[in-house]
Amino acid sequence: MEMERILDLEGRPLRPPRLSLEESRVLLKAMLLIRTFDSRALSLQRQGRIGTYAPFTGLEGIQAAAVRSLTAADWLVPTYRDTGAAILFGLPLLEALAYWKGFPDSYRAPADRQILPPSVPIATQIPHAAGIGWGLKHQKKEGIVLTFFGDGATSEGDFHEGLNFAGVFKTPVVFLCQNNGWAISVPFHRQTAAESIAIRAQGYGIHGRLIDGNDPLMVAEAVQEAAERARSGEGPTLIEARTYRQGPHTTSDDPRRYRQEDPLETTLGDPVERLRLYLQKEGAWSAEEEEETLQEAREKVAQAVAELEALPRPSPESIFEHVYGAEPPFFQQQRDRFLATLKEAQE
Amino acid sequence: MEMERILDLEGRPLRPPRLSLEESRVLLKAMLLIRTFDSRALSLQRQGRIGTYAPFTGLEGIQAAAVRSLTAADWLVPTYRDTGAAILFGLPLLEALAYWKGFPDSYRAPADRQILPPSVPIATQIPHAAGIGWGLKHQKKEGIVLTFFGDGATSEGDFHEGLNFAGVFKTPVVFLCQNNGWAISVPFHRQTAAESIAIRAQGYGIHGRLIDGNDPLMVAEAVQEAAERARSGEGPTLIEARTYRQGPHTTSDDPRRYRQEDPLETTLGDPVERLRLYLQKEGAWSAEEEEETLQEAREKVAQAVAELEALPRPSPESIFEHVYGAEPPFFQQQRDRFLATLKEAQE
Amino acid sequence: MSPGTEKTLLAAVTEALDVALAEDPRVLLLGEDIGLNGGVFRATDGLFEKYGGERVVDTPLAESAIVGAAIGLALSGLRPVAEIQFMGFLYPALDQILSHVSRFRYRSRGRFTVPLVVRMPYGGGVQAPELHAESAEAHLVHTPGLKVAVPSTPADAKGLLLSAIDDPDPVLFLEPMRLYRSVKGEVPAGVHKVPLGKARIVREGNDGVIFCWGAMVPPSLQAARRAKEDGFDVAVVDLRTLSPLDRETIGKFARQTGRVLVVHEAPLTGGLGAEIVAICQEEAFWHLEAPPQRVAVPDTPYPAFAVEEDYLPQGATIYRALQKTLKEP
Amino acid sequence: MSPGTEKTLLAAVTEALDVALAEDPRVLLLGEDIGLNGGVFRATDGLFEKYGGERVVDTPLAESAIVGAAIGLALSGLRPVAEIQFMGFLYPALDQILSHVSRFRYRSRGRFTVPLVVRMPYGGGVQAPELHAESAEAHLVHTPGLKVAVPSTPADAKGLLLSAIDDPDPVLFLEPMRLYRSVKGEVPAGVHKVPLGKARIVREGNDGVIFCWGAMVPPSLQAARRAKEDGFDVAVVDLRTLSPLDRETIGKFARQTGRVLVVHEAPLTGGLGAEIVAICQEEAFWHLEAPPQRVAVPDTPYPAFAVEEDYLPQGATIYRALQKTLKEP
Ligand SMILES: Cc1ncc(C[n+]2csc(CCOP(=O)(O)OP(=O)(O)O)c2C)c(N)n1
Ligand SMILES: Cc1ncc(C[n+]2csc(CCOP(=O)(O)OP(=O)(O)O)c2C)c(N)n1
Ligand SMILES: [Mg+2]
Ligand SMILES: [Mg+2]
Repeated sequence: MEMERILDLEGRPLRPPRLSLEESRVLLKAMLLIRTFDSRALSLQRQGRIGTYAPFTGLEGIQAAAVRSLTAADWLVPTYRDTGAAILFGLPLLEALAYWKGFPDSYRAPADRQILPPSVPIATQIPHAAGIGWGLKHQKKEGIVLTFFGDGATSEGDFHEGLNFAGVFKTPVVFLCQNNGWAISVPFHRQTAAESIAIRAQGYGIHGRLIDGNDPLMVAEAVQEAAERARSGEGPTLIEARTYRQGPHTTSDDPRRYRQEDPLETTLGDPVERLRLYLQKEGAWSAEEEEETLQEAREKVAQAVAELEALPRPSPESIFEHVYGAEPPFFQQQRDRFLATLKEAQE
Repeated sequence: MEMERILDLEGRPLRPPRLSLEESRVLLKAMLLIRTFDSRALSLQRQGRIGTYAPFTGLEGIQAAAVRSLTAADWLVPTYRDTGAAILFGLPLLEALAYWKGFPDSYRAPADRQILPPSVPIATQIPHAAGIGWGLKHQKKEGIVLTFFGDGATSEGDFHEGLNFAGVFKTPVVFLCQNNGWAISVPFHRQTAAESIAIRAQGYGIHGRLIDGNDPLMVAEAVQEAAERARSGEGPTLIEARTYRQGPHTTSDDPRRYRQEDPLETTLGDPVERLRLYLQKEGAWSAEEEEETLQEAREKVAQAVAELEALPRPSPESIFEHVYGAEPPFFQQQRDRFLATLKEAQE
Repeated sequence: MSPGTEKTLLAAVTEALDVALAEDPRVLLLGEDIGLNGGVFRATDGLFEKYGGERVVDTPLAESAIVGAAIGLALSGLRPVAEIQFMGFLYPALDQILSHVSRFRYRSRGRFTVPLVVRMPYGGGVQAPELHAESAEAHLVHTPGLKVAVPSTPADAKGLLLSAIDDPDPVLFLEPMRLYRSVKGEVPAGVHKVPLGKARIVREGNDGVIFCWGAMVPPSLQAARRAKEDGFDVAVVDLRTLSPLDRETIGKFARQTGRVLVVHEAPLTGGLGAEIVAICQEEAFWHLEAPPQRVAVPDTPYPAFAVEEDYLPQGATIYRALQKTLKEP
Repeated sequence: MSPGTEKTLLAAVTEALDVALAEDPRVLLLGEDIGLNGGVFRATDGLFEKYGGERVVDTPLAESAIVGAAIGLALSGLRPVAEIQFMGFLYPALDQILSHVSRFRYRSRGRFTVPLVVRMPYGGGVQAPELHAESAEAHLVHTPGLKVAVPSTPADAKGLLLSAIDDPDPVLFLEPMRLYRSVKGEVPAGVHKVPLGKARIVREGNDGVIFCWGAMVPPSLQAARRAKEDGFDVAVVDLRTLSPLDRETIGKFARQTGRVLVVHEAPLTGGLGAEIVAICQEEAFWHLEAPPQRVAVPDTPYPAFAVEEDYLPQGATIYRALQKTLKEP
């Protein structure tokens, strides 16, 4: 399988892109917003103002290009790595930050946005995505599902079972593998002996594509085509987007222990850079615009950070909220006793 | 992927087989032995003399042809469906029958035969096979692993994880899928939207083959080649052997509920029949020989049945045997008390 | 409540599913061999024919995906009822159960909920192959956010299952395989619900109490009847819902009788018997006249079926234990 | 026993693995990121460099296959030590644990055995993301055929781990994440073994006893010290092996003190606390002067980390419970 690409590393189109220049500009702006968020979140973590954080530096192209195909009827099923996608699909910045600060009330999307909380156990969200798609189809509801996962996730049983279900029930789901070459310290060639993940699509009787994930125009087209297939009843698509993990796995990780130079860095470049070069060459992007966009992004993020830090410390009561739809009596009793003891103990 | 075959349905070779006539005769005899066992076990079950039984009628070709490539250094990792393979690799008939009678002491292979107890939870033995192969390779021990599983098993996460491990660690394992077209009542085309299971091999970077499982000569060659690959360090092979489930799933199953005519029956024929036709045409098999072989087989099986029925009812003590390598004190105490109470209660 | 008919527990399960499918278009059944085949025990017999393959759905052989996809179905607005063929085959789905089914409401702060029922036959005594006789309720009860129900009568099978399907939270529904066809009883027609969380008093008594569930109810009753011949009135309480446990009834009977026996067919150590004993401590310490006793299977894997009758608690072994409890000074 | 040095619990784990690799060529480590990266907690730090990639093996990201392949490695004659990155990620491997690891010896009548160790960090208190703070020991203890060990000191970490690797049966080895670096202590050099199945008396006392393990040992000790200020001598027993439980020591201290507290960081219902209370009933009923009490986390999923300190038992909450137990008439 050959990796598909539209823009080369210098941002030169190898064929005419489907996206208009204006669409591409919107895309770049979205990427700059989440890149700003990402780097701010990283520094908040370094300052001890939020907890462990999983950066998506270098994945802005995939995440921004993917969610632009979604509408309000659609579902986003993200992992810990996909904060950028969630934000661009409508998750408030404050909710995203509160999540990484370990606040129970967090990652809450607006009522008109179906964004699941991020899945932490690897690959387990893949059957959920298959099931949501199945449910939408069964109920003849509008809407498709977009789910993200990493290269490491493709080794888990749930990846396999979920994709096989999606194939059998022909569900409207886009399975988007962000193959960043690493699962923490394990390089892709140790994750599997297969040449690609995309090649597995035929093993599930579904459509598969291998694309350059650092080429935002390619991602945008591939996801849009997959979304169209899904919407028109042609079933699921597995897209493998090849990319490169620029930073550490999370802020708890020290990549110097296991990664020296990585050829991917030079063969894939940076998605923001590539799209910017393209737009600049087309005369559709200027340094002033960049500065304006960044300025706006920084303000938005700063505003969210201010709100975050104004939030009161979550109460112990929150521990007991949302366990049951209708609380059994034992549970109420347990809560009351627990909170009373805690209060006594803290006195 | 095209299904490979040597013998057509009338037993005519489409190309010269690798097996000599004498080897093919031995193979047919082996198939007749286990077919005799299988039909006797079925009738024992109908008479209430053993418990639920999973027949392998129609799989004699695969099972007999596969184990002929094994040596004493090798490992057999079977499921409930593979009693025929186990017997031909050396499991005493009595041990096989005692297993289906629910006796704790059963399915015990001779010391020079590495036959694992059959795996009942579907697909869970596949990672074990990968692990044994890895262990043999690690220790530079001679030996390869042969494991069986059905088409249904290929939908389980453990199939995927096990094959991916085998690919990464390049373990000497032959993964043999007996695709009999059904997982109880679920036909293959509802099990997966993929065209074949063999096609998945490339998704694990391993060798894959799609063969006619009712062609014993084809199975023999394919397994032998896979075993040779494994022995020479070339890693695992996934073989999908297409076959047809002639009987019910188990004696508890009533296939009339879900299966009418099945085209597979006519496109694949019967393995015993096909090999017999071949040998007859080659002048290497006679009616007398057939009768002699069957007579011998019936005697062997009858002998085992007689031994089975002479076995004493297993004791309650057996419940407590082989739980631990070194029994903790609580366990000894628990056993003593339990057995005492049981005795009192039964008085 | 309309007048009912005599039915097996199995038929009562089928009837509950039938009612649910008829009453609520959101209900969808999924599992292995539940369609044309009607399930390996025939619990879905006739439902595929009646409601079609879109609502009674055969899935590929993959338990983690059955539960995982059922989560998705529930999130999308449906009321899925998944069947796991035998409780031992819930194990591959435990990750989805422990990591997701039980936590979606919590994690999403009430926004995304999983009103899912997972049904499965459980327990021993029918001469089945390995791993076809598991009693793994303790794992589920120890998982916050799940409910666990176990009927022991046909009426309860129907009533609890309909409550489970209606419940806003995920319910694991364990059907005692041994009672599927061996127990018959009146089953109210139409929509019949038995509330989750309330034990059933099978038999009153002041001299002692047996707490039990599922297939352990009949032998426990047998033991209580034998004790009656010795002059003891022993209550039998069928807990019926294992999560949440009916602490009130457990406490009441422990106080009322002072002598407690718990019976289960899961291994002793870490089994639910321990929890019930602990609850008796907490609710009735000063009333206990003898150490609460646990009758359970020993701490071994479930043995090959030729010895399962010896392994499982029987009327006679329960009676022996009861005698000790009743005669403790 | 050679004189040791002061080490963290984490370093003691590393040292045990180092000793095992050096002493026994059959030992092989496998898991996610345990090679060059040395494990996400650095428990295997330096071992890849010292023993090579054939004996300290990074695997694909697949827990069921890690355990399943480790079974195969063990069957083939090796002594595999698998690392699961966090206890919450044991869940996808539970099928292999419950269906196979615990049953191979039984099923094969002693012929095929699985002398496997599965190590993993467990428990809360380090501000980790969701599912990184699970305490799922009860599931394992309820599984016959498994052993379960939990050290709370560096010396025990080394000694129990070496015993586990040497044991003929599978051992699940739970490492309290919170104590990895917060606890230091003398660790004997070379081969140092602590037998499985024996509790450690952390502190003697006749007025009450706290049974605890893992990261609950330090706050339990703190509570006992505070009780001392009130004039009570409270024993603290670190159970150290959760399966098999040291029934003898539990019974002895229950009888000796009559007042029992169990502390764990798993949810209350169906937690191991219940089993220990039940054992106290069975071994010490007539000696108990107050209802045995359980201090555990409430029956909710593990919450987001901003509230985990409130959620987890602390010295002060344990002390409150202890006061009640000690003052019961
Ligand atoms: C079931 C499970 N196992 C292990 C982990 C620990 N873990 C978190 S992220 C990660 C690597 C994931 O790699 P990949 O799927 O490639 O995604 P990436 O982080 O590179 O985006 C691991 C092992 C986990 N979260 N869940
Ligand atoms: C994990 C698990 N789920 C379900 C079952 C019940 N079951 C036994 S055999 C079977 C079908 C297996 O089909 P296949 O893999 O094609 O093998 P076959 O029996 O056709 O040889 C099922 C569902 C099981 N044994 N294990
Ligand atoms: Mg990755
Ligand atoms: Mg099959």
